[in-house]
Formats: sequence, structure tokens, C-alpha cells
Amino acid sequence: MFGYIKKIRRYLSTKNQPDSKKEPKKAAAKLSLFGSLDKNLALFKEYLGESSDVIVKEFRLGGDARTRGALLMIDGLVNNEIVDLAILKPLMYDTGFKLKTDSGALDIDSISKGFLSSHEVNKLSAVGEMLHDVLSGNTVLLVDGAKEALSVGTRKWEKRGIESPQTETVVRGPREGFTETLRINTSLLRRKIKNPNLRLEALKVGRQTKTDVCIVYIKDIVKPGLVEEIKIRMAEIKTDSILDSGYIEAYIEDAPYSIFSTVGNSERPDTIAGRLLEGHAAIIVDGSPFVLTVPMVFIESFQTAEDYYIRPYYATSLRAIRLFCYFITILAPALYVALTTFHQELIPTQLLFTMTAGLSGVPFPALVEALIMVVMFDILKEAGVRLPKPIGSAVSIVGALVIGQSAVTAGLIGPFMIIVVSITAIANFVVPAQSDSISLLRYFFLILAGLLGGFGITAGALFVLVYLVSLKSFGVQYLSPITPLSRQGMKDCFVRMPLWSMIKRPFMMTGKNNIRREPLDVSRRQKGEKDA
Amino acid sequence: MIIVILAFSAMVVWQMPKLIKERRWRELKYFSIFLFVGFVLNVLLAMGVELPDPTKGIQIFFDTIKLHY
Amino acid sequence: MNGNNEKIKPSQLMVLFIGFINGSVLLLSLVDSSMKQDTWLVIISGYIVSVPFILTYIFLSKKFPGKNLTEINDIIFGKALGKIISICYIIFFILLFSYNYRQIVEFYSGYILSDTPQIILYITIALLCAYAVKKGIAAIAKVSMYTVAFAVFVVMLTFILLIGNMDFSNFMPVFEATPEDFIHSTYTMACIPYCEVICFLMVMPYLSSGKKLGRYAIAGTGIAMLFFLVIIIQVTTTLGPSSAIFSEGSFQSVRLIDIGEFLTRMELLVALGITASMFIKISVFKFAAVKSVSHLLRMKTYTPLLLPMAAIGIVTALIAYGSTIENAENANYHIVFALPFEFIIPPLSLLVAKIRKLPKKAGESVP
Amino acid sequence: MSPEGRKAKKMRKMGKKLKIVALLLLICLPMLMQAGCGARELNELVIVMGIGMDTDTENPDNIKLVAQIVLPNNIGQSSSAGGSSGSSEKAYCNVESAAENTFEAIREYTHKVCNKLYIAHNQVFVIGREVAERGIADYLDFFIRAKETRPTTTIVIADTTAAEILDVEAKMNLLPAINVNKLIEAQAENSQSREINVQDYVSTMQSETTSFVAPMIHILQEGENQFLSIKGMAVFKEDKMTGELDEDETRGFLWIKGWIESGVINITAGDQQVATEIVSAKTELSAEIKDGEIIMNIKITEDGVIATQTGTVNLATLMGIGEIEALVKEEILNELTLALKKAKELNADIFGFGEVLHQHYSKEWEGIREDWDTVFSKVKVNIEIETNISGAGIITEPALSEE
Repeated sequence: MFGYIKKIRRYLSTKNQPDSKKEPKKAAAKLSLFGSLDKNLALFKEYLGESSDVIVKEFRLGGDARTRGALLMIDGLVNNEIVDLAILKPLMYDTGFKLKTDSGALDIDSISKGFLSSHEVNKLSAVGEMLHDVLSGNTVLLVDGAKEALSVGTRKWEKRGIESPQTETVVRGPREGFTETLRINTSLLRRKIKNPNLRLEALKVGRQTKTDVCIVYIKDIVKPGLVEEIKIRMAEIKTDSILDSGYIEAYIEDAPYSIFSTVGNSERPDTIAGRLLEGHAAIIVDGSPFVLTVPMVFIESFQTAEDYYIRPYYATSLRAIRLFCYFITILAPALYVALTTFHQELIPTQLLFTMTAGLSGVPFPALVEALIMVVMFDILKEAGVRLPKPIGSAVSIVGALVIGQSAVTAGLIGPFMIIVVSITAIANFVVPAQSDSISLLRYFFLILAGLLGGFGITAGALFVLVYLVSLKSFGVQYLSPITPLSRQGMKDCFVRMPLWSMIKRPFMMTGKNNIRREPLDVSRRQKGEKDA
Repeated sequence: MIIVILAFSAMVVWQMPKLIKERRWRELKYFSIFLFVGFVLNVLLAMGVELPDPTKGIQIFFDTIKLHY
Repeated sequence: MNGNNEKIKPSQLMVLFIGFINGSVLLLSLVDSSMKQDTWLVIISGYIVSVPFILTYIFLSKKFPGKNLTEINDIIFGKALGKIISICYIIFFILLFSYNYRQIVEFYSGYILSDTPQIILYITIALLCAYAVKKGIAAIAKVSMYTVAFAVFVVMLTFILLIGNMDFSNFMPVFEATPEDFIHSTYTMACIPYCEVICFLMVMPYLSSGKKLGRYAIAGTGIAMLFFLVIIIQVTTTLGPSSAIFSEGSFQSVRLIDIGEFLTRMELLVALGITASMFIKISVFKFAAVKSVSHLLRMKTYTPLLLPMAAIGIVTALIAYGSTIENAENANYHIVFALPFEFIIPPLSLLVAKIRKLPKKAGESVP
Repeated sequence: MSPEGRKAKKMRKMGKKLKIVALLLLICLPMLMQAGCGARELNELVIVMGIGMDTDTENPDNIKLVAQIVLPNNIGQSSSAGGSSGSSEKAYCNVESAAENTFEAIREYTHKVCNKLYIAHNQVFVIGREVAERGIADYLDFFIRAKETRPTTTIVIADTTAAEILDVEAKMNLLPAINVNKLIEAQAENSQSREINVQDYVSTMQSETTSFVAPMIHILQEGENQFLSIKGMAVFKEDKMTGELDEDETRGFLWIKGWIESGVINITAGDQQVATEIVSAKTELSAEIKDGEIIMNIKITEDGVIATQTGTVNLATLMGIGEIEALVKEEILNELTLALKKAKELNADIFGFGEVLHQHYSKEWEGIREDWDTVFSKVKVNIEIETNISGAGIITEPALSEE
């Protein structure tokens, strides 16, 4: 306790002295080139070091092969044919072009305009930009005596093809998923929404990795003030590396300490397109197939892309099943424990006998028994995911069968517990979007049920409800269509009304024009043709 | 008895540093007053001391002015 | 993170009203024991008696927009007297929310978790309500939408399942109770569930717009009255004359459901419904108490006061109200104690406000 | 401190605080768990299925409780062995304990059984004849007050002692208590008895005038195995059993109460016997006070179906139906008069006439209430019965018909 008081006193007395930070090596970005080629090359060698995949190609250019030039590129990131055909060939062989302007100064523009046949050529003066271009797959052309350099777009590296996404598989609906490359992902979205208002704003995040991040939104549909808010939060990110969209999510989400994620993600272009049209904004991170959508509402994790392609009744029943499974997977073990230890009178008489018979040999109290089984389930789930495909499925089957069965015969776990846990296991995978919060909530309710039975579960549920109700994601309330009870929102919340009846966009997203469809006159069709 | 002490120390740990840091002296003052009152009452209760029952007080008061049913 | 000064819309206030009044379902048995089969009359008459008083509360808050109870008292009764009255109100609120602590813990330890040490129930409820109040009245209003929906579901389900056992002749000897008894019960009904809405005067400054406030308040109380009617019809018809001797009629009647081997024992569902509604009631009371204390001591935010108030609440609940038997008899004193707060001071303050022709345009308090 | 610094410090601060609170919670948790919050494991439960009440042979003013406790493990074996009566393990065991009052007797069990009795799943209260005659109110009071008893548990009066009833092995269900319960529910078929549960007991006790009625259960000895049968009703005055209704009187009682669901009425038309089945019956009971005299009018509408007929003359003709309806009306009338005579004899208002009067004439009711016993015997009853036969099964005339 004394340490504590001392710390407080020290804390109160210290003034805020700014601790100086050692100024880093002069930023490379502002350095400009030297006249002579050799000095420039030495400069680049100093920055890029001796890594084996950096290629420096010196050649002579110009009809009279007097001036020396050099190409800088990274092997593997560059498309070799383009370099050879579009850059080297014209510069080395096409004679008969005047390199020097009449005033004697070396004319870089003539080269870029006259001879380089690639479409993406731009003039660079700062070394930092050159470094960045070389590292991101362009080729930099240095000419002896010129103060600027030319960077030619020659990106080409082995990319994963567009495959169907693993996480959100769909029976009916498009099967293409995002890949790691930013440009392919943006092209997928462009193909889906051919609308000039679809805007992409590029950013570079991460001091070391300099990952390209792109904010996608539709100009007059997006929630007003959302894009600015994203930009502010993006600017606050001061970290070394961004390797996956998960990093960005951790930084920009509304409630960093919450177990519920307030930033939605998806691997399917059609889901992302659908959300863009509803007023969300998407964040695509280079190098990660998961695209973030902001703001996220709780009900979004129960809506899958497929809901909108199939007929409304079946879609509504699917949604009802998802909601039901969400509660089952959280509350089943807790209810089992509460019923068997606190409220035995609620169990029908016949079932009570079989249960007591089954439980006769079990040494543990119901709470410990349930905890063991839930932990066992989590272990099996994690093992199934982490192991390579063929072994993974084998492990989970073996685990479930052998462990479950032998546990019962050995009298460690009651047979009913196995049933309860298997139901929880199956229901757990029905709502994949919330799988992280589900497993935490399950433990939370289980312990509460073990301590206080039905009362504990209600107290826990109210606690979570109060928390969810006050959670906001980018200005939109987390339980949105229900809490500020929007009639429009309710059409797509528990029940998925037919498409033609959902005329307005969810109002919590956009202020202005939220008409997204003209109402379809179905009545004429139902009565059948008059004359037929 | 131990639960009472534990509960109140948890309260102090949870609220006190935040108040000190944000230098909200007034809140800190009243917080500690109420906390102390609660603590004393709870400790007395935990020790089984028969505390005066406020509703009895009200009853006697209203009995004197003969206003009850 | 703590958006606890978020505004709430009048429609949300109505839902909060329903959730709040719905919380005192346990008190129906208090009236039921004296009125036997005429309880449904008392509920309606209680509502009729309480409507004018609720309108005075609304009118009071409309006259002083954006001011809560303590401020109004200061303005009307001047600094010194206003302070005293506010302190009395604070004691009134503290007693109320510990009375409700007592109610819910008695209900649970009497009916369901009978041998759980009560202190644990007290601690959970206190923490839960402290957390809800920390999140602000807007969060409580939103949660009340869910609890009301759950309560509606539970009441409807039990009503439908019990239709088999209902025999409506139990209403028959209508208006058999003595007039004096009738007035006493109407007053109890008006006083405990309906006019406890006085504590909403603390919530008024959080309202985004004051229009149609009176209508929403009355509609809210009306719907809550319908709730009570449905429950009482279910109780009197299924239990008949014996509803008087059961300490908790609505709960007992649910235990009669026996349809098929499966749908037999629903009372845990009802208990959970009652707990959810009582949670709303207790957190609103706690909000009123803590807000008025923090306002009196001119604190910027009320959050630091929450946990100590919870502790004091538990202590008052434990020491006050004696044993369960005393509790029922104590209700008579409780009504008389609540008389000034709910029925005398608000109209009085309105009167004084009119005499002194407040609020001045500047709305400044005149010493 | 630069912004990151302060944020980092706050993070560390927050982390530290979380650690402290987590530490405190960790200390509290086992405390709470150990404090034993009213959790009872399933296998610790002593499940009681039926409770019998008898007088204690040693000292008569004690009460002897017979609790039928389920042995869950044996349920598994004996049911899988085809419920053969030869299986040595019985799925239940009856344990007795005697004491001053019921609560003490219940607590007495803890000497014999490892835990408190768990009576939430109790199906039936079997009350022996002597206890019924001595008065059951103070014995049932504990069970009404306890929170665990279900209001839907049935009450049955044994004509001998409860212990014997609870011992009768049942072929159909494993546990005699469940067997008794199912038997009573089956009575609805032939309306010779009626399931009365704790709630009915409490509400009839509440009204001063109506007297409580409960089904009777007897043991039939056929050869070496015994059978349980439910027949007739026991009539109670206050809470003491004063008389019995046999089948016909019970049938009459059920008619007046409107509790008839189905049953058989046999009549003789000329030389032919006809049995009709009651499909549905409705009773309207209303009271009038005409110049100081209480008249109860009972209106019964009953529709039935011809179940079987003897002889060859086809009675399912228009004329035949009219005749049968008249005869059925007559039969119902005499059942009613039997019941009313017995009620007057026992001077017990089992039909709830008092309640009906109370509901309609609450002012006059104050005067009558005290001396209801004398008034009840002078009550006039006029009965109005309307029967119709709506069918005769799938054949239009008997197979062996005259032509």
C-alpha cells in the first residue's frame, strides 16, 4: 500500500517534461539526386544494401551510345518481358533520337514521351519516392547527368487467382472472393458497381511496411461524415506494420476493449457491394482478402449474402434459425447447469429419472462437468482448424466420438452433457461472424449459471444487453434496427421482407436520398390477367 | 466480513486512481465520504450490530401524528 | 465511452414508463389480499386517481424545461427550503430503491433460489443496476424496450396456457368489499405503482423534445395498467377466492399450467420476466437518487457516486423493513410516508410557482 | 509527455488496474462458490413420487408419513428387462416416519435417507381413511405452505390405509404413485370419479359453505395379484370425512358440477337393453330467491350416441331415437335425485350452491351464511334436462335384424 502512495506523490510532483526523442536518420524522402550516375548508384546501394534480388542494369543509350543509363528494379516483382521490350529495346537499339536538347541539358521528357512505350511513366525527383516505386515493383531509369529519374510501371508477380471464399460459402450466389492484391479487389468492386460515384481513396499506413489502404464509398449514398471520421482515425495509426486488415480494425474500432467487434469484415465482393449500397464505407488493405466495412451493426452478423438471393420465406426461416442458434450456443450449457443444480422442478418427471440414472456415477458437480466439456469442445475446434485439411477433420471426428463416448462409459461425464455440448458445438458454427464473442459469452453465462442459476443468467443477459445498447459503431447504434426502432430497418432484421418491398435504405445510414427502389406493383400479378 | 472488506477495496481500486488522475477533487471528496459511510454501516452489519431501522423511525413519527390506517 | 448524457425521445420515455411501472407486479398481491375478486376494479380506479397527479408532474417539468427536480425545488422554494425538500426526496428515493432491492431478493429467496445466501443476490443486483446507471438513462430506456417485449411475451404465453383453468364466475360477487377498504386499496394502488413516476422528474432534462410529453406519459401508464389487468384477470379466474391467501398470486397461478407432459412448469420464465422488469425499476430509482445527490453537491458527473450508493442501498435494504411478515404490514406505513412526496409537494410547488409567477424569463431562482 | 507516452502510460495503468480487480475477483470467486449458493446436485436428490398419510399405530395422535422414493438406477434395469415382475430390484422404496406434525415427520426422514426429501415431483397425496375422518387440514397445511409442492398434485382418499395403496405393484407404469395418478386421469372416460388437486382443495376450503370432495381408491384382490380401482367420492364437512358417494351418486354429483366428459348410460327399452355413450354435456346452475325460499334451477343439455343395443328391433329409427332420449332423461334424473338425497342426508353442500347464491345475491348472502347448514336442507331444486342422440355408429340397423 505504501508503494502506491509514494507513486501517487511522485506522479503529482513531476511536471510534464517532454522527453526528447532522438531524431532518426535524415529521412530519405527529401534527398534529391546527384548529377553523376555513379554517385546516384552508390546512394541507392547505401539505402537498398546488398540484397540479392535488387538488379542494377547499366547500359548505354542514345544513337551514338555515349550517355550511360541504369535501370533499377527488384527481381520477382517486375515483369521481365516489359522491361526488355518496352524499356531496354527502344533505348538501346533505336538510334536516331536526339538525347540532348538544343540547350545541351539532358531531356528526360523526350525519352518518356518519345521512346518508352509503357503507359505508366512518371517523373520522380525525390529519392524516397524512387525507393518506394522500386520496392513496389516499378523500374526506375537513371540517366547520367539528369537530376530526375523515370519510373515505369512494370508490376507483375505471382498472385493467387480469384477463388471461392472459404469462410462464407454460399449455395446460391456469386462464388468469387477477394484476393490479396489490392488492385484485383478494387477491380472486383468496380465490376460490381459500374457507377462514377464509387470513389476509392488511397492511403499509405505503417512506417515500415507502407501498406496501401484504400477507402471505398459511394459518393451520395454513404453516411455523411463517415469518410472524414475514417480518415481521422486512419491518421492516428502510427505503427510499424500493417500485415492484415485485422490491424486496421484494432486501431479504428469504436470500443477497443469490447468483445463484440464493431467493424464488419467479409471476403465476398457481393456482400461488400451490398453494404456499400446501403451507405457503409469499405476499407481494402493490400495483402489481405478480408475487406472491412464500417459502421457495423449487430444484426449484420446474422445476415448472409445468400439471404437476398433466395425467396423471402425460406430466407426468413434461415434467419430465425440463425438467431435461435446464436442463443442456443451461448445459453445451452448455462441452462443445463442451472436446471440440474437449481431448478430441478422444471425438468419433466420422466426425464428427471433418466438424467439422475445417467448422472449417478459422475463425481463432478454439474458446473465443473460443463466447464470440462466446453473447454474440450474449444480444444477440438482449435485443433480442427489449425491442422492441415485432411488431418484436421479426422482429429475433430476422433475427438468427438472417442472422448465423448469413453467419458460417458468411464462415468466422468453424464450422457446428457454430451448431448448439450454437441448441440452447442453445431450451433456455434451457424453464426461464424460472431464466433469470437460467442465462445467468451458461453463461459460468462456458464459461470453465472453455476453460481446463481436462473437469476445469474438473467443478470448476465441484462448486463450484456445494457452494454450492447450503449455501444456505438461510427455514430450508428450497435443494435440499430431494433433500438431506435426504425420501421424500415425492421423489414430486414428478424424477417427478410421481399426485395421489392424494401424501398428505403436503412435510415440510420443515410440522411438524404434513401430511396433505393421503385415499389413494384405486385397486386396486378396476383389477381391474374383480367381477360385470361 | 471478508467479502465486505474485499468489495470495498475493489471499489477503491476501481474508482480512486481515475479520480486522482483527472484531478476531480470534489468528486473524490464526496466519493470517499459516501464510501466511508457505506463501509462503516456494512462493517457494523457484518458484525451483527443491531442498526436502527429507518422505517421504524417513520412508523413512530406517523404514529405520533395518527395518520396511518 | 460513457455516453451517459445522451438524449432520449418521448416515445422511448413511454416505453421506459411501461417497463418501470411493470416492475411493481409483486405489489399486486398486497392489494389482492384485501380486495379478493374486486382487485381489477382497484387497478382501474388507482389509475384514474393517479392520472391528474402524473399530469401535474409533467406540467411541472414543462414549466421548467430542462430542469430536474432539485433545480425546480430550488427555484420555487428558494435556496434553503428547496435544499431541505430535495434532501427529503433523496431519502425517499434511497428508501424506495432499497425497498425494491428487498422485494426482488425476498421474491427470489422465497420462491426459487431458496437457500442461496441473500448477500450474493444483493451484490449482483446492486452491481447490475450501478452498471446500467453508469451507462446513462438512455441505455436504461433502450433496455426497457427489450424487457417490456419479454414481459409481454411471458404474460401472453401464460394467459393463453391458463385459459383452460379459467372460470370467469370467480369475478361474480362484484363490488363486495367495504367502501372504506376500497378507498384504502385504491390509494395503495395509486401510490405504489403509478405515482412513483415522480422520480421521472429527474429524467426530464434528458428529454430531447418536450412535445406530446403528457400524452406519452398517460399512454405509458395506461398500457402498464392493461398489463396489470391481464395479470389480475389470470389470477382471480384461475385461483378463485384462494388468490387472497397466496403471498404471490400471479406466480402461484402460473404453476397451475399443466398441458401435456411437456408444458407444465413455466414459473422460471415468469420469474425471469419479473426480474427483468424490476431491474428497470430499480435502476431508474437509483438514477434518480444518485442524480439528485450529485446535483445537490454540485458534482460534474454522478458516476463516482454509483458504487458507494449501491453499498448504502444494500445496507438500508438489509436493516430496514424487518422480516417478511413485517414487510407486508409495513406497506401501510410506506404509503403514508410516500403521501407528501407524491401527492402534496408537486401540486404545492405548482401553486407556489403560479403565485410567484415563475419562471421569470431569466428563469433565475428568486431567493 | 508526448501523446503516445501518455496513452501508453494509461494503457499500463489500465492494465495494472485490471490485474488488481482480477486478483480481487479471483479471491471472491471461490468464496462465493464455497458459500454454497443453494446448488443441489441431481444425484443428491431424494425424489419423492407419492406421499401417503396414515395414523400412527403406536400413539394414535401422531401422523405416519409414507414417502415413495425413486431409485433412479433401478429404473434403468427393470424397464429394459421388460418390466417383468420377477426383477428383484424394485424402482422405488416406501419409507415411513412418524411425528407430531407433517413438517417434523418430513425432517425425520433425514435419519433414514441421506438428504432432505425433494417433493417437487410428488404426484399424489394418498390419505388413509382414519386420517380423513380425523381431519386433513392440519396435515395438508405444510404442503400448501411449502414452495416445492405443485398445486396440480392430486389428492386421493384410500378406503383402507395409504401404505397399502402405495405398495400395490403396477404392471403398466413402474411406480405405484404414477399408476395412481394415471388411473385418476383415466376416470374422465367413464365419469365415475374426478381428479381433485391441491388447488381445488385450497379454493374449496376458502369458501365457508362448499364442502370438499375427493376420489376414493380401493384395492381389488383378484387371485394372488392386487389391482387398484378408483370408484366413488369421499365427502368432507369442514375437513373431516363424513360420508361416501357410490358410483351413481358420484355420477349425479358430476352432472350438477358440469364435470361430465364421457361415460355410459344404459337403459331398457321394452325388452331390449340399450347403452348410450355421453359425447358432451353442459350444465347451467343458477339460483333464485322467491319470497324467502331458495330455488336452484339446474339445466343440463346432453348429447350422446347409441353404443350398443340388444335384441333385433332396430332402435336407430326416428321413433326409436325419441324413445331412447326420453329414457336417458329419466336415467339422468334419477342419478341426480340420488346425489341430491345423499347430499341432503350428509347435509354437505358438495355442489357449491352456496357459492352460486353468494355470487348472485351477495346482499342476502350475509344473512344466510351463518346457518347455511339448516338452509341447505330446505333448498328447492328444479331440474331441466334435454338429451339428444346424434348417432348410432357406422351401421344403420343391427346385423341380426328381423326382416
